[in-house]
Order: sequence, then C-alpha cells, then structure tokens
Amino acid sequence: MSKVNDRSRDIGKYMVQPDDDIIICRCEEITKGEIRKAVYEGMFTITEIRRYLRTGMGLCQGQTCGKLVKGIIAKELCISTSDLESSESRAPMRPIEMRVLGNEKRGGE
Amino acid sequence: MKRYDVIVVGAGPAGLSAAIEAAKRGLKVVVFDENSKPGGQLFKQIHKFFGSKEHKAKIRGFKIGEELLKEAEVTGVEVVLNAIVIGLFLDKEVTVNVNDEVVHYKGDAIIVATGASENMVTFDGWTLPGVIGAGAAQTMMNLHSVQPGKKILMLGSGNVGLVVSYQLLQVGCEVVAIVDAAPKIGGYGVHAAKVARCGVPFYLSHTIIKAEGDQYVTGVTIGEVDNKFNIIPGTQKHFDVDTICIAVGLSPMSQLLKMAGCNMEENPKKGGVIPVCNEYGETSIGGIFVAGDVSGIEEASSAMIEGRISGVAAAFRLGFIDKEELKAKARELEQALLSLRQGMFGPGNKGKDITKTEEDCDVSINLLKKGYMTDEEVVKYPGVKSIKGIHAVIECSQNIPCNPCQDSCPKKCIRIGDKITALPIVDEKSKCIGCGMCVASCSGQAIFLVNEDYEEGYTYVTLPYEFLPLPKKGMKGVAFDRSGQEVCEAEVVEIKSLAAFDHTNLLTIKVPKEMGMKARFFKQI
Amino acid sequence: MKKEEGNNMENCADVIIIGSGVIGNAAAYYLAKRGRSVIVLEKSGNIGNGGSSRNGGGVRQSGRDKRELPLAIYGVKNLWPTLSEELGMDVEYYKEGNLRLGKTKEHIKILNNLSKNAIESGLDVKMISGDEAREICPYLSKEVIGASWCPTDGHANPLLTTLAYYRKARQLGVRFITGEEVTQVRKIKGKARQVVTKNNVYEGESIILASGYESRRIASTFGIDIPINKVLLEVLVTEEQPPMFYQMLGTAAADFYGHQSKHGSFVFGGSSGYEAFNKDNGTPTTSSITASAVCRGIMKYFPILADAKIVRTWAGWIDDCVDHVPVISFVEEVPGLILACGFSGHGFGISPTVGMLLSEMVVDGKTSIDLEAFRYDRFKAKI
Amino acid sequence: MRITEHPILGEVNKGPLVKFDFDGKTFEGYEGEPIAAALKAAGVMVHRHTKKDSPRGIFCAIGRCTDCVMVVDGIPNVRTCVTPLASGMHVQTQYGVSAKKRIKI
Repeated sequence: MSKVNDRSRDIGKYMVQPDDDIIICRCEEITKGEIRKAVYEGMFTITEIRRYLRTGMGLCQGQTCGKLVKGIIAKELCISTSDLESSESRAPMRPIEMRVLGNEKRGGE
Repeated sequence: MKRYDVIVVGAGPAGLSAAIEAAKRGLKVVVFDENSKPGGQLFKQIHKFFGSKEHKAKIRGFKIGEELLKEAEVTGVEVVLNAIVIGLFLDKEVTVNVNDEVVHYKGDAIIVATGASENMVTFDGWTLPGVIGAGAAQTMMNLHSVQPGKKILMLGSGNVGLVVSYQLLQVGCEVVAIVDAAPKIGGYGVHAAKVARCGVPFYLSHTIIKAEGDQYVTGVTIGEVDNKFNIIPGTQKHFDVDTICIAVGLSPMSQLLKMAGCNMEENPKKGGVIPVCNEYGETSIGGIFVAGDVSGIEEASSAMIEGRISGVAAAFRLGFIDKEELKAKARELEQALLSLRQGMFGPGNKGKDITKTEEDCDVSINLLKKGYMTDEEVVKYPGVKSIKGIHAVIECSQNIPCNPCQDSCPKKCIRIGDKITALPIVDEKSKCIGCGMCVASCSGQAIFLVNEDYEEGYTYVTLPYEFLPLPKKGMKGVAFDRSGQEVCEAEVVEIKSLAAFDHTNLLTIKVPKEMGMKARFFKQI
Repeated sequence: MKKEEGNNMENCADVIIIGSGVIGNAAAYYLAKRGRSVIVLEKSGNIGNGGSSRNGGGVRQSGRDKRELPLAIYGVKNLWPTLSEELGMDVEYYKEGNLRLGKTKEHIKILNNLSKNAIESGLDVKMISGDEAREICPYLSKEVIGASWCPTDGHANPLLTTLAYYRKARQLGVRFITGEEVTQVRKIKGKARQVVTKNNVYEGESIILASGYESRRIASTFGIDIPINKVLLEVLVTEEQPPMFYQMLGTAAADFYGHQSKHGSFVFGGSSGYEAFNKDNGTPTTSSITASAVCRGIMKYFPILADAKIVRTWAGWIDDCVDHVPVISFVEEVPGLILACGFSGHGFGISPTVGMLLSEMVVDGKTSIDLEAFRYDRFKAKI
Repeated sequence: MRITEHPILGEVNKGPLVKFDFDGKTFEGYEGEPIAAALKAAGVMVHRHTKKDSPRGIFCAIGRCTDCVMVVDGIPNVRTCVTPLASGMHVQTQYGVSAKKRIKI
C-alpha cells in the first residue's frame, strides 16, 4: 500500500554538489546531478525518476544502478531507502532477441 | 506445457541443495541455470570453507560444488544449463530461453535460488575499463584462467574483498592495497591476516577519490575520510594500477519474485529487497519458495542449508512427506543453520562494536585496523602457547563458527568444545607429532607449527603455502612477519604436499631462533 | 473558497482532480494556468501509474472514431506542436505520419473503410501501395502490399508528457498527493463537494474524476455507472537501435502498433487475442504468451528487427468503454462533478485537448469544442 | 595474461586454440571461452564507446551489467563476457550501438 506523499512539501532547493557529474546509470549515462535535480522537480519515486531520466531503462535494466539511485533519492528527500518502493521487475530477466522470444515451444515435446 | 513437481531457478549452492532434498523424497525436479557451468559462485570459491563437518568445513567451495552436482545426479535431478529464465508468470509458469527457443514450464512448486548481485560504489572514473567487480575478478581468474590485471587495488575489506585479494595473489597479480571507507576491516581477521603477511597494506577509513586514465585505468587516488565519510583534504595517495576491484557487498537478486507478485520488503540487514517468507522459505505466494542469497545475503554454507529446508518444505507441500518428517528434518537443519549464524560475525552482531571475545580476551585492534596482530597481541589467545618441542600455534582470535582444527589433530592437542565459535585451545600437555594436519585443515590459514628446540640457534616454522612455484628444499629466501615486512633470512627445510592437505602445502622454514614467533610467510629470492 | 466545518483549509481547493494520469495532470495544468487552485489525488505511489505510462504513445487522428476526431485534430494543430516549449521539457513529439499496414486483400479492405471514414471527416488520409509505403519506411518487408497514410499523425513519449504536465502544474502551485486512495465522492447539500480518501477528506468547488478504470468504482459512490471495463494491454521495448524511422505504425490486423522512440528503442504494443480474458494478481501482469506473439507479428512486417533484443515488457489496464469512446461530461444529477474517463486505450493522443476542455468546463462552464457525443448518459440498450 | 597453472586448480586445459578477428586484426583465443576472456588475455581493455564517447570494458563478467557489449558478427550489443568464442568470429569495437564511429557534426 502506498503511503500518502505530498508532492508540494518543502524539500528545499537543489544545490550543486561537487560529485554531481559522476555517472550513476552506466547504461543510459545519467549523472548524480541529473537525478538530484529531478527530485527537486517533483520526481519523488524510483519509478518516476526512471520515466523522467531513463535511469535503469537501458540494456541492464537497472541491475547495476538500482540501489544507487534509491540511495540518492532517499538522501535528497531525507527518508529511509525502505520508504522507497523499488522499481517494477519485468520480464525478460535478461535481454532476449525478438526472433528467440517469438520462437515458442509449447507442451507436448 | 512441460510440467514438474518442482522447478528450481539457479543451480548454485542453495538451488542444488533444494533440488536434491526434493528429489530424494520422490519429487520430479528440474533446475535451470543461465550459466554454462552449474554450481553458481561455488566454482569461483577456491578457498576452504569454514564451519563444522555438517557445513562441509575445510572443503574448498568448488569441490563442494562438485559434490552437490554428483548428489543431484544420483538423486535424479534434471539440471538444464544455458537456460535463461525469462520470467515467473501467474500459476507458477516459468518461461525459459534454451537454445534460441522459449519453452514454457509449470511447476507445482517453484524454488527461486537466484543468488545475489554485486553492489557498486561510484567515484570519479568508475566507468573506465579496468574498474571491475570483485566477482568479475573471481570469474576471470578462477573460471576462465585469465588474470584480471597486473596491479590491482581492492576496494572493500569484507570477506569477499579479502578472499578475492588472496586469490589474486595466488594467480600472480600484485594487490597494491585494500581500501575500505569503514574504520575497521569487515571480514574475518584470519582472511585479512593471510593477505597482510604477503605484504598487502590496508587503508581503513579511506576511499577512492578518482580512477585515473583516459581510455582505461592507469592509476588511482585514494584519500582518508572522516567519520561522516567526507575526504580529509591533504590525505590523497596515488597508486599506479591497471585494475580497481570493487567488493562492497551484495544485494539479493530478487527481481523474479517481485515480478511474480510476492510480498517484498526492504531489509538492510539482509542486503536489500527480499521476499517476505516463513521459516521454510515459502513466500506470500503459496508454493513459491526461496533459498540462499536471494532471501538475504549470507555465506554459501548457510545457502546450502536454506536450500535443503525449502526442498523438504516443497516435498511436504506436495504431499510427498508428512508434517512429522518436515518438522524433524527442518529442526535438524535449522540447528545447523543456527550454529553458522553464531559468533562475532553472526547476523545478530551486525553493526555492533565488539571489543571482547567470548573468552573475555581483548579483540586485536591491529587486526581490525591493519590486518595483522602484533607480537604482543598474538600471545594473548588460547591457541598461542610457549611449549617445548614442536607444537601448533593457532593465531585465531575471533569467535567464528569453525572447528575443523579440533578434529584434525590425531593427538587431540586442540580443543574447541561444543560451542563452535569458541577459540581453539592448544593443550600444553598433549604430544604434538608435527603431522601438520591442523595447519592444512585451518580454512583461515591461521595455524603454524613452531619448533624452537630442533636445532640450536634456529626455530623451525611450518606454514600453509598455496602459491606457485613451490619452493624446494634447501632453497634460500626471506621470511615475512604478520605485517608483511621482511624480517630475516630463511631456508626451506621441508615441503609437504599430501593429498589430505588438499593443495595447502606445508612449508617448513628455518629462521633464527628469535624469529619463531615472527616469521609467518616465505618468499623466494 | 468556503470550507465545510472541521476540515483542513489546506485540503481545500477550487478543483479536486481524482487521478494523476495524463488527463488529470493536463487538466491540472490548464486550470492552474487560468488561476484556479487545484489538488490532484493519486491512489498509487507514482504519478501517472495507469494507462498514461503504459501506452504506445500514438498521437493519431487516423483510425479514430469520428466522434473523437475533432479533439484529435485540434490537438495536432494547436497543442502538440508547441507542447514541449510550453511545458519546458521535451515530450518527444514527432509529427512524421502514421502508416497502417496491410498484408492481405482483407487487410486492404479494412484500411479502405477506415480511410473512407476519416476522409469524410476532413482528415488528410490516403491509401498507398506497398512500394510507396516502403519509400516512406524502407525497412518494411515485401509482404506489405498496401497501407493507409496520414502524414499529420505522429507520436510522443507518454511517460514524459505525463510527467511534464505534472512538473509544470506543480511549479504553478498545484498540489499533488500520491498514495491517496479515494473511497467516496460525497455530495453536500445536493452538490459534489467532498472527496473522501482512506486518510483524509478534501474539498473542492469542482471535482474531476479522471482515474481510468477506477472511475467506475468511484462514480458508483454518487450513484452513476459508466460501462467501462478493465482490459489488460501489453507492450514491449527493445534495446536501443540506430535511428531508423519516426513514423507511427499500426496494422490492419491490429497485431501490433508502435514506433521508434527518440532514444532509439522501439516501443510496440500488441495482442495475443486473450487480452479481455487475461488474469492478474492485483497489479497489471504480463502474460507468458503475449510478448512472443507480438514479436512474431512485428517480424513479419520488420524482419530487420529479428535480432533486436527485448529488454522490457509491461502490462497496463485500460479503461475500455462499451463503445470505445470516452466520457467527458458534466453530470446533471451531481452538480460540481465532471467525468473524464473511459478513454479505451487511445486517450493519450487527445490528452492535451481534453485537459484544456476540462479546464474550460470548470472555469467557463462550457467548452470550445462540442462534447455532446461524450455524455455520460449516452448508453442505451440495443433494442 | 593467461594463467597456465594454478596452485589450487592445477594445470589449465582450455580446449582448442582458434583464430578470430578483432577490428581487422587476427587474434587467438580458446574455443568456447567467453569472447571477453580472449580479449582480456590479449590485453584489450576497451570494448566499446558509449553514445557520449566514454570507453567501457569488462565490469561484472557475468552478463548482468552489459558494459562489455560489442558488435559480434555484425550484431551489436552482444554481451562478450557470456558469449562463447568461436573460430572465425568477427568482433568489433562498438560505438554507440554500431560498429562504426559516427562522425560528430
């Protein structure tokens, strides 16, 4: 069950940090600064950050950056990481070619 | 639709163990694994395991893997490799990519044992080629027989960081430093001591500031951090390296369970997002079980027991055994699990600052900060005694669940007792025959044989040695102390490589008499 | 505005919008722009978590029911071209045309019919040959023998559009609250006024119900029933590909639809034929067969994509209305209430227009485009 | 560098040595080992350049992170750390999602 989350509450202003240029999502090359800035633009959840910036939407589907992004958002919002829902898990668990996914074998054999 | 009683996802220690227990009870079991070799991380773990006999202590990880595979074969488990599970759908349907095809399977029970993935930390330049996960290093050297690099810096002093550092040394890489932002070494002291005496320096309260290089790593700068993990200006240190290895913990790889709709929780003590499950590893969806790291990060030893529990529970669920059998078997396995979870590093002590051992000895500060005990500290533990003639010196100072040394001694010189975490006591009265079984049995390589009375003016020290090339009798070299400092000249007087030692060679060196309690490693010149 | 006794002033606004999908967010933005105070309530933890984040991104006029055409045409002419600029972020709108493809004579017949209707409504659509289609999109297979072509159609990124409206509205002072599940809309003295959630009570002079398939449940709390069903749609996304084409695609057989996004990945929706009967576990769940079926469909038209890897699939519920056309309407028996639901899986393309019209309904009491066809009480028995 | 003998695992036996092509040059590796292992043994560090032209190589080595992808036999985004090497393979450095470096305008 989602908790009540007022998106207009005051979380202060985005302040530049020295490590803002560090890449967090390696696949989509999204920086820490971009993620932090997005939080101040109202993207309070991992899912919203994903949709807004494409973090975790690349080839690895967030397997490397998921925890890092969670940590950054939690820190900016001054909440615990356990208050942040992880992003959805979706098939396929590994990238799969269309010709393979379309090549089904069902039952019998 | 292909149908099985149980579908196990992941052929690692947990998955194979679960499959074996289920198959033993008559269930039709299939195991899918995306890798070309089964065994999961076990096949990268070439060190000897801790624990007791029931935990397969003093057996190397990959050998345990081989044993499990054999057991799986005997019990009729079908193991399908190069089989990538695409998803876990409604009604316990699993789709699998095998040989460029998608095959649909259904199981009456599903056991997810997908293990863990490595955590990462970020720093300037962390995307450069040459920055790799510790698991990647292990995979490359132990599975593919390729050195991950020549000069390597390890970030992370947990057991993974320590064990992988040692393995890197074993394949001839140079480990320039082990760095950790925490003020204390996270892993077992004995693992730290193994690398410290080889001369690897520890930098606690340090972190990586920058990986240097244009196209790939050519160097690294680290710096000291304050208690808020901010870099203290002016503390920068540079190392020339070609590889930076990251070993900062693991996270459960629980995506499949989340996809299936299991109730999940974020549990920092267990390493991340895990499914909520009962004592048998059954999730909120009846018939979907979990075992191993996917349900909380622990060691392979506990993963195997968890796997066995969930395998038995699946058998009960499908009516292959009755409640009595489930309870009896589960009780036995839970006991084994409980003993593994005891001691200073047990889950109950996570984050706690422990200053005394169970025996009320002071914990070695140097061991936690630098990776080795000082001469003054080492003599305070019950395994270190001054005894005439040849005797074991056990430099074991932390309460960890491990007791093979006790059983290894044919003369019963070593006593741990019933409490598996107790520090081993060397009995002053019993007669050591110098067989060296204890030296080879110690997974932490913390046991040495010392004989100050064999030859006038010299002490003979027998050490565990797992490097190539093996020194030869009569060879001259230098001895290193626990801190990795060269302390004296040394001569090889004997090298024993019995099958029972399982590749832990016993190297006996001769050092000046007063060096007997200092010399702990040997290098040829 | 005045508030009922005992309620918090901060929970009061001129307008309460139920649902932070693209419709609710667009309405919030256009209302805020016209100076109204707005609170948007969202049941899920995420903004735009329903169909708004789970659709193919089509900004089409062709292939629409003619009742919807004026809304679609208005949007393409007046709102979409400047939307990125207006909202201050790129919503990845491409007006590169829509190809609806056919492989058989049967398909061509369907396409001819659709086109005829659209042309009659004044839309620039024409039938073209397979070769002409391949000139527009060279990656099409030889199997394609004809297509309908609407050059003014296009696509945009629904995730970004939804969030862009949200972001801008939030900047203008709209209060968005997620995790607020509405249990009831309460009439006070004959007028819709209170929105009761599991945790709070909100009050507004106007209430807009734009919560997708949830609208039916909420509408029943004030005695209105809209014949909409929850239907599961599934979409798949490929890894990034080199830029190939920017047209929106569909097929006469309706086996898939989609486009290549600005990022380079292809986004394709499609069906296995079982959608209306799909199961779920409380959240929209992909079935084990749909993605495979969609892949087979796509490869017949685009063999070049056979080696492209699928990185993600997802499912979403649409609020399918019995006549597949939305309800955008005042409710006479419940003054103060406005319905905006039942978009039936093609609400995204018309969302800017609908958002604007909803703001007109609140502010002006009437709309610049006639909404008679979208009334809530249009549903009658067939005999 | 390759490990030929290991203190614990013993002598290394890796099957037949085969030739493959990397960016137009002939390389050698063992059949069936991951392409990435063969490249690593040959000292190749950079597998690809991202869209923003940042170099990438092996990172996780178990097929999760997808950093090590290259163009293999014309197909981009192939995870070289889990794709077995075969004789005569064409392996190319990947730029963005293609084999050729796109010219920046």
